[in-house]
Amino acid sequence: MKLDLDQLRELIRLLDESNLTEIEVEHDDDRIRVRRDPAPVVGAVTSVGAVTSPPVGAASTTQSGEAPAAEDVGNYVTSPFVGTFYRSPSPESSAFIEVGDSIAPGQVLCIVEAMKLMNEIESEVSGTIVEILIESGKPVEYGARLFRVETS
Amino acid sequence: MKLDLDQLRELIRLLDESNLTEIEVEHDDDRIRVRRDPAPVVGAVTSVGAVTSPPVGAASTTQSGEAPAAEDVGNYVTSPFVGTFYRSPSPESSAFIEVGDSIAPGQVLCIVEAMKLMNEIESEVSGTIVEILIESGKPVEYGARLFRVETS
Amino acid sequence: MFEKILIANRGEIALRVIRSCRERGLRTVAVHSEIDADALHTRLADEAICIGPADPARSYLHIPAIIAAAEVTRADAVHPGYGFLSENPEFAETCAQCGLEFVGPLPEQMRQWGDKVSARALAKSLGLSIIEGTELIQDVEDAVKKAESLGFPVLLKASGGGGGRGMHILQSREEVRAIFETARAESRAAFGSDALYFEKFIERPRHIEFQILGDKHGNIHVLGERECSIQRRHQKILEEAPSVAMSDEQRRDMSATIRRAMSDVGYLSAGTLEFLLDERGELTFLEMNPRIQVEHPVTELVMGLDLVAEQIRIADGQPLELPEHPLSPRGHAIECRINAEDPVTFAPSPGKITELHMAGGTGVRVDSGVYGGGHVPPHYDPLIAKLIVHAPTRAQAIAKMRRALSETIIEGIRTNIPLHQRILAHPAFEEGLWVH
Amino acid sequence: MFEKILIANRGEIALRVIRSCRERGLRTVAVHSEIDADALHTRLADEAICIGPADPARSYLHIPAIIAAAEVTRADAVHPGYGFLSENPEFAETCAQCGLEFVGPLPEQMRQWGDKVSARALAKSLGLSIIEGTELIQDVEDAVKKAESLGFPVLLKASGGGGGRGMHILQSREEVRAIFETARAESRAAFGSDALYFEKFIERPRHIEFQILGDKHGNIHVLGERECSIQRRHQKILEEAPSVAMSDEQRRDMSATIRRAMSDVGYLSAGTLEFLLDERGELTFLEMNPRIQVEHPVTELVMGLDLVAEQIRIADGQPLELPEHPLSPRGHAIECRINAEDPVTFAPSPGKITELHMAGGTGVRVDSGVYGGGHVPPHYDPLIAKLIVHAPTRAQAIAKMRRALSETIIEGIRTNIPLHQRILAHPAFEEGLWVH
Repeated sequence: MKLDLDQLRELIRLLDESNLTEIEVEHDDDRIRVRRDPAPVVGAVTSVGAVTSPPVGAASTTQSGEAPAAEDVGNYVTSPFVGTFYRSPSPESSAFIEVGDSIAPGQVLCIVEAMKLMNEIESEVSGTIVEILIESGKPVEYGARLFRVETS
Repeated sequence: MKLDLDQLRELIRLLDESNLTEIEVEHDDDRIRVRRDPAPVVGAVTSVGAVTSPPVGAASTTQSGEAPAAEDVGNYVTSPFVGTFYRSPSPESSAFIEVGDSIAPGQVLCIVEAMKLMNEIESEVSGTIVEILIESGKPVEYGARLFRVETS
Repeated sequence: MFEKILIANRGEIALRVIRSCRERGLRTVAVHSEIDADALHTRLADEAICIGPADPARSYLHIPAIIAAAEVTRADAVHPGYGFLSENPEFAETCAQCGLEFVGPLPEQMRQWGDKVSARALAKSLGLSIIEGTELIQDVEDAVKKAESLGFPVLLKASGGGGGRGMHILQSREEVRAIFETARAESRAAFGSDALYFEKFIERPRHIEFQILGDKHGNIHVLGERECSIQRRHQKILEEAPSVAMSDEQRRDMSATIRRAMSDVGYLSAGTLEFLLDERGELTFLEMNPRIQVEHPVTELVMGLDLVAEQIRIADGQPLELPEHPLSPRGHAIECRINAEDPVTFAPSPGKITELHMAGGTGVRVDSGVYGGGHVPPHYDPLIAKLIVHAPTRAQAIAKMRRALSETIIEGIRTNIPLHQRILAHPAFEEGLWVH
Repeated sequence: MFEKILIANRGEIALRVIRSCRERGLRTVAVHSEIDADALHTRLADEAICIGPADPARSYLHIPAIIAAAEVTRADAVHPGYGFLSENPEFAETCAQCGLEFVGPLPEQMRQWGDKVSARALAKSLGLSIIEGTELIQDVEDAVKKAESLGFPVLLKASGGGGGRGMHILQSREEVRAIFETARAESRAAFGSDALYFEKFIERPRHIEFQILGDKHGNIHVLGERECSIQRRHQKILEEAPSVAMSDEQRRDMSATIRRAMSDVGYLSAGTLEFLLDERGELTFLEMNPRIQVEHPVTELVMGLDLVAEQIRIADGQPLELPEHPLSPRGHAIECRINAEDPVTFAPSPGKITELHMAGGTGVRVDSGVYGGGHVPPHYDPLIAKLIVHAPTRAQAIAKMRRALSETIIEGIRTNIPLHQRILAHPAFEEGLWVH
């Protein structure tokens, strides 16, 4: 192995100047990793191909401040405000949507009640409902994930 | 290995601006990963070429808890205790050693006075005095570097 | 009796409210923006609800989100802290309409005191000396006329302004002509109103404020004064209680006057009457802040009470349980506001706090809103902590604050601690003189 | 007058001493081991000197290094804190020989009180009730005879022991025979002496201690009691002042008795007389600690004084300036010792503190020796901080301590905070009953 020390120094300098703790570069059979502070505790993260998706639903996907774990990657409809989540317009009527249903932009997916107002949440994308993540009648906070969808 | 530093800087900037802790990009056989702040634990950062030297002088080299910078790597005679450093046995006499002098194990290099006792500090190695780091008559703490030596 | 209180704020004041609630067995709900998901108030409240993105207009200032958060958590009352919605009468009204007790004055009281011109008129009618001033100014010619009749130097003020914003010191009719239209446009942009007026400019005034509490049973207590003369660009940075410039007699007289005045209007909850003290020792009313103040801890320390707990008791309909006779200050207290900002340029300095040690030991109180390892987001007030000391004498309090500042370690961001150290080391400050 | 004090200690007590010095304009010198190069006391003292490697025997316990550090920094006096060299009469003597004032009792007083048997005899001669006990035991047969004449259960104690080490509760002559030789060997190994004796074992005693101060002018002050009954394996973990078990009358009587006794021997500096309080309300003398104690802050809060500052004034030859009549405790104070240890296994938990928020707000005092971003080394006492609260009543102090514990964030290491929370939540503790 031939070590390009100048390149390595450059990498170290970059790391030092930044807030990072690690830089890893791999090319062909070469791999360089420089790291600061100590070993990892939280297991790593974004798997290859974790492409950021366009926002879905009335609000953007949650930005919880942490990189999403591999299994969390996907498209979600999130709550645009704090309130109570309802899957149907009234206790007697049936749910707006069920798992497996196709959805289209503008289609009502659920209601979030806040300050006695029933706010209909509409889809902004076309796709299929994969999972319903909140029980009807439960409180939701801003950005709470309501539905997981597979966009088409 | 060819490193695209601009691309790397851009990645670092992206990470710094975000709330993420890691970005990894893979393309063909190239892979770049930058990471921030995942973990605690204690670990040393051993820079290339920072070879640990054998202890020199009456005490070991300082262990300040930080990895020595590249320019600090070398052999030092350190003070084995707190006291006042003297280069000669009395104000009238000449110094035990000067820069450029050869030294041998057991040779007296200086005096550190503590509790009215004059403690002679002897060399444990053979070599040459490269630098005298403390002015005569000044206080020194435990582990303070007194002389830099080139061992032979 | 309240069981759960929602705190419509963040930072040190949110934690301050959590403390008083928790010591009394009240449950707390924190509301937070997305960027505050790991903030101290979010972590330490019994419940936490995300109410919007980092932008305060869409979170901490967004009334429907806060009310909805109170609804889903079944809170009994809302404490607004200071800043954000604390002086917004519509918010107080909305709380009332939704069956939530607002911890603060009545909405009409907030309106009465919120506008500076009507506040001045009200104070005057209640027997408080007000600073010589004019009616609202019509136009630039009217401005010249009014300024001359008042006598230069004059202070041109925006009726809707506050916190030192929207003010200009003018020395001559030429300056009036030069600045008037600009000031009007500024006021319109900043406060949504171009109502301007003049006040007599008092040179080298001390800034003295009196803390009051009123309950729903008509009791008013005046809890002594604070001196807040150390300011930077009209922003307070260091406050103390009592003021070296107030004699016991003057304090007693002023307290009686203020108590009468506030009893007449049936003032509710905590409030602060701000005055200027001129070099002849005259106190003139400046404004009324109908909320808890940043600097309330210095009063708490010298008076030995918990103002936030009293606010909550008052909102809950309980009578004040303070001694009938005015309390006397015990010892001396000083507060330093620690801001995340460059101590020289005063530019905000958000970021991750990599190392943290807040001062401790005897007579030191820390009210902070950050933790070591946490982040200071760039979106909010740079006030990250308050260092407050209490000692038997002012000289001892100064020595203690110097000591407290010297042992405070905050790394990763810059703070104004060096500025405080310069103030505390200033001989004029030590002598209690006016320090610019 | 002293100008510079060297602190021969580390951690929270070193910072505690720095605080009292700095508030009085005294310069401070920290000594530190190599691993403590970035420790809080090293960072916050005016000067810092590395005196040796991490091993305490070669640094904080190494008398020549500490004396040399005082010499090169030209310190006037040495404060030993607690632990390390604080009860070492040779160290105090060496200080005196080198012209350094030792902040503590005279060497002969340290010797008098350091040995438990001679301390018991001295206390008895001074009119203090001592626990029924025996002379030193000759051999196993003598042990059986002495134990039977005292009556089981008995406590077998090492004369040189302390801090709960070197003690065995024995219920029968068989147990005496079984354990005696082992205990003798243990004592020899641990304390360098195999002198053993018996004491009557008091079941479910309260641990009560009285704080005293004596100056070089013959003044002795007794500053009330602390209750330290909450212990784990004879190690105190939570202390309070005053004790619920002491009446005003009993406190007054005991204070007068102790004051007389300590005046007779001319005791110098701070000291603590420890007693057991049995279920009949009798106080029996246990031992005397001739130094500042870990739990001294609870006395400071209820008595309104600074014990470390008084120690320094005393060493400097100044007279005590406390009221002639005994002080009465004001309010109630509780201290929780926060240790870096697993709350279940009690294994030490050193490491880097990644997140830190110490409790703040009214009535909370923090005496800590660590900072967020810093390291807790494995070589020393696991005590990293003391959380101390002061409130008008014991119930309010308990509520405040629960609140303070709930808002303390220490991540990266484990602490005994959950243990304190269990104690504070225990109904028996709330009622002031003896809690095991």
